Amino acid sequence: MTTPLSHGDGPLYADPSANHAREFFRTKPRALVDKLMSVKDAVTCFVHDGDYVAVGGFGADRLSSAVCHEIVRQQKQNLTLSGHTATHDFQILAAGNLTGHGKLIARVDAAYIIGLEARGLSPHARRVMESGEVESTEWSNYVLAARFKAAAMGLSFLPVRSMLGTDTFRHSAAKEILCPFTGDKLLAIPACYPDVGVIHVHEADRFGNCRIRGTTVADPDLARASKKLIVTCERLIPSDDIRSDPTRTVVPFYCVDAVCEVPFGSYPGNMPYEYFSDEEHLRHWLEVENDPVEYKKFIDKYIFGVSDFAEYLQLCGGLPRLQKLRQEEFLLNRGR
Amino acid sequence: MTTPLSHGDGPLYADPSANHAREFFRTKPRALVDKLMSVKDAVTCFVHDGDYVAVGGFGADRLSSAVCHEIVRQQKQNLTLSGHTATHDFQILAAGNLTGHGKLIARVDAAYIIGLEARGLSPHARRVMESGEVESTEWSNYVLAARFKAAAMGLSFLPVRSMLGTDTFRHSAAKEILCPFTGDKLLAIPACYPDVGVIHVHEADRFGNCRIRGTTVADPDLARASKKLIVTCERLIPSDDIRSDPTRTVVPFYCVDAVCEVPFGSYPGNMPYEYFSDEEHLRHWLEVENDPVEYKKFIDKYIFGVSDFAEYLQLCGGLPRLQKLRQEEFLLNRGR
Amino acid sequence: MYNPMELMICCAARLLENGSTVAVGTGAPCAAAMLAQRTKAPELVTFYEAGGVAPLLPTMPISVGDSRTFYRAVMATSMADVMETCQRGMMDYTFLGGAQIDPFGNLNSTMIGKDYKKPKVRLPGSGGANDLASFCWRILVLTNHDRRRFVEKVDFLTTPGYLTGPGAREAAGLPPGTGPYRVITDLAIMGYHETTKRMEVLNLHPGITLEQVQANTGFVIAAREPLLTTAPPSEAELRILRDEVDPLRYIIGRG
Amino acid sequence: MYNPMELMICCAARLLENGSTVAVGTGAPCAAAMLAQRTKAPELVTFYEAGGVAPLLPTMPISVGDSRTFYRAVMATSMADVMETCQRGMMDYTFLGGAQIDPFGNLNSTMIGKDYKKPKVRLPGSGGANDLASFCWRILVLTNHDRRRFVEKVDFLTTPGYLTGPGAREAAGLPPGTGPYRVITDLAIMGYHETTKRMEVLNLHPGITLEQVQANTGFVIAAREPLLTTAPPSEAELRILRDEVDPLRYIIGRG
Repeated sequence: MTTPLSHGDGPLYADPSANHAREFFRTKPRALVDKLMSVKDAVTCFVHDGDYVAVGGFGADRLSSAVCHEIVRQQKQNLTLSGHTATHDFQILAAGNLTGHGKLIARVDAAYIIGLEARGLSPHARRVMESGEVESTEWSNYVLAARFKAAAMGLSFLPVRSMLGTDTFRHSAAKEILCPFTGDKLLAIPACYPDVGVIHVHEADRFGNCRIRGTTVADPDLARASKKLIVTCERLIPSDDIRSDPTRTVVPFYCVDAVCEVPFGSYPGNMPYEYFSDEEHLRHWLEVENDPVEYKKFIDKYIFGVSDFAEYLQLCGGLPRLQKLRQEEFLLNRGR
Repeated sequence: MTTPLSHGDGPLYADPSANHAREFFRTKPRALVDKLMSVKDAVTCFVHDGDYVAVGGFGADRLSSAVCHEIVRQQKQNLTLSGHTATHDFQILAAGNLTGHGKLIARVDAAYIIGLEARGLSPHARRVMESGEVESTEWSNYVLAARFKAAAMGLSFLPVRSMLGTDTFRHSAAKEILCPFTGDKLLAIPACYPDVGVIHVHEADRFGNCRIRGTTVADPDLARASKKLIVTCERLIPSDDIRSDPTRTVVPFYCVDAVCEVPFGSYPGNMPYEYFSDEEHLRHWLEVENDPVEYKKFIDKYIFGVSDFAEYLQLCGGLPRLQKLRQEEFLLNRGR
Repeated sequence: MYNPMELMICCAARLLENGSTVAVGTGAPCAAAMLAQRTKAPELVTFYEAGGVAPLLPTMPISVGDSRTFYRAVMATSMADVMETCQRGMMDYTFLGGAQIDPFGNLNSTMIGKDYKKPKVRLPGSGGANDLASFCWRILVLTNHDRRRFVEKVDFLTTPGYLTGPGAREAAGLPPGTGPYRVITDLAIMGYHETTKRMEVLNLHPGITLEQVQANTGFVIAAREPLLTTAPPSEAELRILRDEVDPLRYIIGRG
Repeated sequence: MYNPMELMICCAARLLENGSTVAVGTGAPCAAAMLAQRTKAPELVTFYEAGGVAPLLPTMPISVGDSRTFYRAVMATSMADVMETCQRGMMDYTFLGGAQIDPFGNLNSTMIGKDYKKPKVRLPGSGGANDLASFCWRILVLTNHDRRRFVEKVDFLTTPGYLTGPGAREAAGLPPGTGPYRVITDLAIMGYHETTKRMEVLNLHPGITLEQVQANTGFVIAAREPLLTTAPPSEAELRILRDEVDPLRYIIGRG
């Protein structure tokens, strides 16, 4: 190899040290104890100003919207976000920036932010990112998933084969290495142990054993990587149900710090096998962001003006609306 | 760091190059085509003399006994084995050594071999390993699992934190490296891409989409790591069933080269949720190995004397015996 | 009659070989894969980045992770599993896009402007594009053809094409043998020169001239000889596309 | 009355703190964990190397991977998941054994003899022992006490104890703060000296003298002051062990 190995110039926002993480995990409670609480209490107890926060799901799909709203409502400050397929989650959290509530997002590990896939870009999230008040480091979706995986494995780094040769690498905090066996150039990526992880699942028992139907995206690794984990679930189920089919448990209780039962907790996102996304509401949210004054009224109504997620669901049409989305999910509305 | 980095002195039996593996995987068929065949045909087509062979399950638990028998029956030669929790599988395959059928096992990546856990050590497998005719390199169970994982990830190596400081490391082919982020010493382990993987699952469709109930051990990674994969299943199921619940698929069709329906295919091992291990038969097998003459008669009867696994099951007591083991698995025999 | 989007989708569908694998997203690439499966490539296997494998789409997905992407799929797995399947060399094609593309097929989806810390326009970033472009054997780009998009130099190299030219991907450490394959626009189909790795025109769409392509391209673009003309969509292609693939005209309505 | 195996199991069970995690195998360690759960540590969480997490054992497992190890478990997962949970620092205890153990708690389960290529006796190898001894915070050993087993130098260092002494684990790269904790035999309970990391006697079982321990140990072994006497099994412990944990006397029948 004649060219020297290079490294990205971006800042690293999370300590990749496996030894430091082990010291934390040594003290993390392991007993099967009741962790049921409200989203409000969970966010109060487990999300602190300055924390590194990772949100599961895939953008608006199987998103813990309830926790994102509550983080905004409690006006948490100076957070670092993992921008792993962050779509509506980033859009919700960006409501804590440039809206007179201080600065919620201070730093972001960016793989996918400010966009909502085919739905377009979020005007407010763009304003936030273009304002210069948020620092960022670049990554790719797989690499952020692999950074959780490295942490879930109890390591300080993993090798991958992407990002090499690009500006994405240059603005990351990754480093080139050579494979000790083949001499091939690889990218070393630092483990990411978030201070708090947030995931939404189909079913959980009160101890935190979780089931997910459909794609898991990066949630099983994110759950294991996180020092503290908040789980919201569509349905709380008896622990006997969990034990009757342990093959289906994808996140075990000892990763979990809070279990919150939030039916329709992924709204307006899609919850597979439960309800489809509310595209009208998402379109409205995107449109209203064009006008900062209207947008402020919007979040004052939908986030700051309600005390919890159930009230937000009521504002959005309540059960009749959700029933419609359930029919959409199961294609029961076709031909009507 | 003042001490120089060291490396194990053991030979490396499988090419860890991700680039070479990619060239193979580029040509591996991907279409959803019927792969149903007999175990005899699968072993004839996909296991060749000199191959590196990896067997799934955990020793006698969810073991593809049928394929192990067939490999012995076809007198494959000069194989390298992955000795990842190899118990009864190693014991079966060792019947191809020192019994007048040439040398089936030539090399072994040893993490756990010749033992059957609490049941004791296999006298014949010990004779084979103590004869000097089998080369070996030392590893640990997790490290062999992680070597499959590295390959499943499409990498040439992974870092781990075990084996360091021991003779297990000294007799391995691993290498010490420093973490590029923390400077911590780690062990780099080479990816293992077996020529052939063999797994036994609960259900599969004719294309090779597989379901496993209970612990997966290392099978999902082993399946993805293997260049060719033979799947035996307790039950063939319609592909519609697979598509009705895709969350349950743990090995996808594009990893699979042969699908063989072998009811009771893990016998005399335990198949979770199906039948318990036949401890009497396993005890008999261990005992008979004490006398090489008796042992030769035993394998002549049970392996070489039958044409397929179904005949072996008949010799072992057939359905009445298997029904008893099913009752044992479900604890239906308690208090009787 | 057909519109440019319909033609682009047909062109993309024709490139996908039967029995191959493709990592697709939402929109036109998804429509192209669906059309291919209903015409020449019934055994085309589709993968969605969030974990859906070989679904039988009941309708167009809105998100690469929504429940349609694993509707009657053979497997609903993790993003890492899909990406590592690509990293292992099992993915033949991927479809990508971007705000800018340069002569070597490098893509920008991160920002417009000069200062990373104060972008003129902030865009979403790589998403999974960098990974897919690094791992998959052949990169396909489906995009509209205009000078602001086809630029000599991207403001930010988000996703690797041939980087700085021949040998650059391998020198960077990317898996050998991978790289940009085709760019399909509303004007033409482009490939890459075998030795220079620069974009070149392979096919002009019916009624389009090379001059028009050059006028809409922000860098000098050559044509490979013999320069071909794209076959227009067949009646069968159009019927399947309109009746089965996109009956609500979500995608083809944009053409 | 009780036999040595019953005493050993009781000693091991008493060491396991409530609300802690332990990676167990078959046999005596499994019995110890079950006894602990039924006495002072109801919230003890057991893990089995093949993937079983916190099962409600209906009977003793025969294999670390058999279906008992995930009977009514909270999760049936992969070996990598269990091992990486350990590597992440979530596992407090593990039980290990071996054909030989040295003063620093290093274990041999690979071979007896001098030449690796032609062993006098080939043993199974590390299995998961090396991994568990590297990752878990506290290593427990349950074994019979005799001179052939307690040796000055193991023929093959399969599984790390304190290696060559103080600081050696950390210098080798093993996770800091981990290491051998207790050795429980039919004669005594041993710990490790805080600074020298050599094995030392902490408790003598009832009726056993330090001289007996030394006579059955192949290296010089000191005693930590004050040297304690092991409390015999209580009636409650014996009742639970005999009636609930091992009613068929699979394990305690060996004592």
